[in-house]
Amino acid sequence: MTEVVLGINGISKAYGALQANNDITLDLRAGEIHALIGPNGAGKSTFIKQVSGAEQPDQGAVTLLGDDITPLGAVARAQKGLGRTFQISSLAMEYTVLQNVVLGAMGRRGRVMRFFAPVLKDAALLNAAMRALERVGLQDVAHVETAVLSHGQRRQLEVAVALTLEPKVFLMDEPMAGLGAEGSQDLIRVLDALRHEAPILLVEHDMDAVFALADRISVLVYGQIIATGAPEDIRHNADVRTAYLGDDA
Amino acid sequence: MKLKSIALAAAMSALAIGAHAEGLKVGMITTLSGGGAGLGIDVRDGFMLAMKQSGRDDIEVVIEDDQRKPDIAVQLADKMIQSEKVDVLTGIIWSNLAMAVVPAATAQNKFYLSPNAGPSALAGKRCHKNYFNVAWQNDNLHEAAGAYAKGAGYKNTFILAPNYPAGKDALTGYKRMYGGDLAGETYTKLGQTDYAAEIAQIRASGADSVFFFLPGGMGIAFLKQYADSGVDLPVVGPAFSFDQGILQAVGEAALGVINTSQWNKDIDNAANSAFVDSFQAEYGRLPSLYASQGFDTANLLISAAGKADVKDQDAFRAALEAAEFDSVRGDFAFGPNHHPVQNIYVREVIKEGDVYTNKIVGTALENHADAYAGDCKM
Amino acid sequence: MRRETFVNIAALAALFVLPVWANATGETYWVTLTTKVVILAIAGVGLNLALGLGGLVSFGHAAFFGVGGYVMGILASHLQDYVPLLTWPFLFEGSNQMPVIWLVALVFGALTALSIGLLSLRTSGVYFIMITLAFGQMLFYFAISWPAYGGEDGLSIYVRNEFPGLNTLVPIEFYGLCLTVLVAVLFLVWRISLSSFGLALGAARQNAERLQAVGIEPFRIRLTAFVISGAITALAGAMYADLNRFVSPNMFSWQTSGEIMVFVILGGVGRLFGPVLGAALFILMEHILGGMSEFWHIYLGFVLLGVVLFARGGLMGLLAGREVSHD
Amino acid sequence: MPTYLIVEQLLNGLQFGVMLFLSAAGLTLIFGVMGLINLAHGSLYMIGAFAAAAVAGATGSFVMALAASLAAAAAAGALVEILVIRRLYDRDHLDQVLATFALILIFSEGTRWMFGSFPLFLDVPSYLSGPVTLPGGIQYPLYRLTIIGIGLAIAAGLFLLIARTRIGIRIRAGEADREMIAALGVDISKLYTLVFALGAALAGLSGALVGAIQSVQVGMGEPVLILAFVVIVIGGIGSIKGALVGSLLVGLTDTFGRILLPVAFGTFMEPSAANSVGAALASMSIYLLMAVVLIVRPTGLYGRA
Repeated sequence: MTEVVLGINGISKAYGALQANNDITLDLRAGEIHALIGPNGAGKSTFIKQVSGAEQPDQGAVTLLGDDITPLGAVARAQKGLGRTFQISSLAMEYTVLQNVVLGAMGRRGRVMRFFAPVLKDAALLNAAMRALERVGLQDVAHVETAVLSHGQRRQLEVAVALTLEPKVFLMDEPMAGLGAEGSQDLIRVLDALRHEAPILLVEHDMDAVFALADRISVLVYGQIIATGAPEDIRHNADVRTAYLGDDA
Repeated sequence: MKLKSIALAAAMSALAIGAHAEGLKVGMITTLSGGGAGLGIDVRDGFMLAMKQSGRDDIEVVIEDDQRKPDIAVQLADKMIQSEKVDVLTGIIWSNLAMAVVPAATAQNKFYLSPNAGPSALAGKRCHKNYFNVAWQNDNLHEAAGAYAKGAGYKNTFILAPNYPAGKDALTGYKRMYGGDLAGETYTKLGQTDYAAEIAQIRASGADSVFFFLPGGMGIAFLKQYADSGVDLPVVGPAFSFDQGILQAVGEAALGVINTSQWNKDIDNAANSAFVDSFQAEYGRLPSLYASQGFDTANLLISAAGKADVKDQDAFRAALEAAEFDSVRGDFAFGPNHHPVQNIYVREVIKEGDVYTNKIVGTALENHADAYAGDCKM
Repeated sequence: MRRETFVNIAALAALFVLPVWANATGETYWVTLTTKVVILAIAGVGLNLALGLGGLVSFGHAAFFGVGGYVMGILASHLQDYVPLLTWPFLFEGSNQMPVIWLVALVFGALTALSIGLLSLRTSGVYFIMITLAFGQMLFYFAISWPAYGGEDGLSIYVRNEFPGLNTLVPIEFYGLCLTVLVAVLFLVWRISLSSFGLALGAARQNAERLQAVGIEPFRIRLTAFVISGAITALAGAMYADLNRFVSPNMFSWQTSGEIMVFVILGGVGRLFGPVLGAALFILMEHILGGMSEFWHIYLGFVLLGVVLFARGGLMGLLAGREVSHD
Repeated sequence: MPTYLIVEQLLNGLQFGVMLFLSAAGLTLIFGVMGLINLAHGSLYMIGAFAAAAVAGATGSFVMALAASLAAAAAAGALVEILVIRRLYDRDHLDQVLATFALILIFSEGTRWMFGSFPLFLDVPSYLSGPVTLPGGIQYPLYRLTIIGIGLAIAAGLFLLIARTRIGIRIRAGEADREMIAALGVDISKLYTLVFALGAALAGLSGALVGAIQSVQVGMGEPVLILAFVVIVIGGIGSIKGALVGSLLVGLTDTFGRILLPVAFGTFMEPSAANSVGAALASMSIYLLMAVVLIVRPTGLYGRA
């Protein structure tokens, strides 16, 4: 059995009377893409917040490479090697594409408190940034202002920034959201290659992408995991079909 | 770009008679905009009235607005000294602005005649041979209030003032002459407008009288609220809260209140009645204390300019020291620290027709000099 | 050349040439007036680092301006009155040397900003605007009622402090010194804006969540920017006090905070030379409109209103167009 | 300190708080609905006071004066909203601060231009002047009791307006989602003008009510503005309930700070110095209160994140 990189052990979160996440347990192992799917309102956003460190679970624990990271906030988790992308592109819109990725490279290397040297003349940072851009195919728009990028390019830039962090695990929140068929195919190729660098916990709506990429799939419904398994198993799981896919099976 | 450059007549008279025909340039820095502009406008109007009456065409006055900001006042002083090349500065209303401007002006060998502010430092340790105060030292009117309270037999006064240097000077000045017990001593926030808590303390303190120094809107608010509270202890204060300009805003609440002043419009002398009449004729309102001070300041300057050339500093200074002009206050003389030695009167607020004003009911201090003259080494 | 660079160079050239010309023609007052512009521009450049780059709308920068002013006032007055400032742990008699005063002002400005920032940066938006205002007001009332250094009367110094090798009493020499400091501060802020820290600070303004996701704590970045900004503004405060040879609680007032903010907005938020243009325009308007009418604040009000409503991006926006990102 | 004095000071604190609430309510309403920081709120307060003083001087009627204050401030508010403010809703707070700062300059000097530099007279009407004796033998000015009454009535009225009326529903809907309410066919710009005029009228009324026992002069609005900001920031911006609680807290803190701090320092300092230091701290007390509240609750007592 391969090593568990990211472990989610029985986390629960309630907002008042609403039990958004209820005793969720799943893990992410080296080299795999583990997808989390579920209908709207199933509690995926809440789940992401607890894994990324934006919110603390009421119960349960999150571990990274065996270390308990539950008490850590988003910044500390990022520093420990959690690389996340956002559902709605969360970029510095006034910056160029290059500046956005350099920001990631800077964070990765802890080269933040430097006040005098122009950051865009730092060869190490620039190289790392350009490498990330090349991987997602954005090298040609490196000097373009982010605000003028197309939606698809922004999604790619999200992934590129996460790449510069050289994380131990990727947490991707609907990276395919809003992409057309062609854009999705490009990004699927990128992610497919990525799993060998670091495993990906993929929260995704796009079923084609999920079934094309995932090694395992977990299904979240009403705050609970109702099934975990290989894509083929999930595809034929009766509970999933009833509860999630809405089939009349 | 000056606000008003008033050459009182054509400058052709430069060839006029005598050694002092060089011309004299006066820079007036005073508060003409924002809160407190009323005081500056009165000083300016009183000053310019005297200038007009003198008919002297060799004295030029440059007027600028300090917005009641000390830094602006300093910069205007720099401008007047550097660009306008004035010989004499005057006009400042507020002590804190005077503290900013006067040392700088005198250090650059200019004369400064104060028409209103008289901070203790400038009367004592930091006095200067070129600095003349034509109004009063800050403590004077408060000392007079203390002397009045003593004479009136008050034994247990409640005193209050804002928590800033002039406020502390006021209470110190009052205590210097008063000598009785204090039922309470309270410092309020500068700019405070609600005095309910202090009035409750006064009511509970068992005081037999109240002394307060709250200039401007603070005094208006205090008096109205005090009158409305039902506390009916006698109130004493310096003239500043009972001046012509703000008395109408206080209204009935001020009636009968005792206050101390070195001037009132009913002081019986020819200069004063002429001043009161001509000021009313010129500006359509009764002159205030500040207008009288502006008027006196100008007349002092004119008297000195008649005797000596300002370029001859020693002679001009001696002419100022002599103070040979008809003050609207009656007798006027300078003490050794160039601050006035003068009578300070007790006034009562009365109503004349529809207008609230003051009448003199007694003299609190005669030929009074200030307490700091001893510290002054010129 | 980019238009903004061209405007910057023109502004700098004007600051070099005009006062020298005024001095040569005997219009010394214009030298003093330009000195005021330069010093207030330094305060604005300080605020612009927090406000423009970092998006921290501080309505309390008068706190730092005032601290700088009082550092000058206290150090110089102790020396002037022969009352040692410190007798323990070492004897310190105060100072009339600008480099010493400036250093102390920088340190105390930074410390003040650190303590205010630690508390107020926990809030954001309107709350941040208001809490910084509250801290400014606290210092204002403290300065008014603290008797040791003059309270509301303030402190005045007989002679302008000294700078080695210069006669600071000569307006043009003092001006040259101030201009040098402005240029140095502009250079520093320019480099900061290009540095790693500057990149992170701009990101903190645009998208704090993004910054967190790359493992950088926005609070730390903002606090650091606030401290540098406070220190620069305090330096300007010390110089302003020296220009007037006087310091008063007025430097702490909320109107002062408002004016520093006006310089930044008038000139162009986040633009390197914005505060320089803003301060120059403001002082010029004060001077010209003030000469036209007692009620000149009305005109000033209309001009400011016009800038906000119709000239977004301030004067720099008008002259050089919208800021374009580049790298 | 005797009990009756404590009770009287409690009343004073309450009364000061209610006065603050009157000026803060409009400010918080405007922020809550339109998300606008209005520094010119103090100017509307001043306009109300000046209108009241002018009308009281001409007619001698205090009721007419109050009506004039409402009308003048509401009219000024509506005018300013239409000409200036509505261009600022989509702007960031920085633009709003600068534009309304400019409005302060225009209003203040404009008022001075119209009414002159001296304070105006406005007094408590004879039927409300003088003290009444309360149970327990406390003498308390009738006018101040009236202010407490009016303030509490306005607070109740605002709660009802927002909770029960159609306009209130629209206001709440507007706070929640501007596009939604526009989609429902409500004329959002009319609603905003209305809310702004309402906030302005409240400010004007409080200026007139307070002006009668303070002083009606140019610049009277700015200290009140700063206090009103302290109040709504403590209470949570946009919350009427927060404004009420915040103003009472500020009123009580300020009143008792002024009385108790000098006494407290008097226990170990000589009286004159204790008074001075106590007063210094008292003048900072409400800002300290605000800082503490924000440090514990960064969005105020009843604020939303």
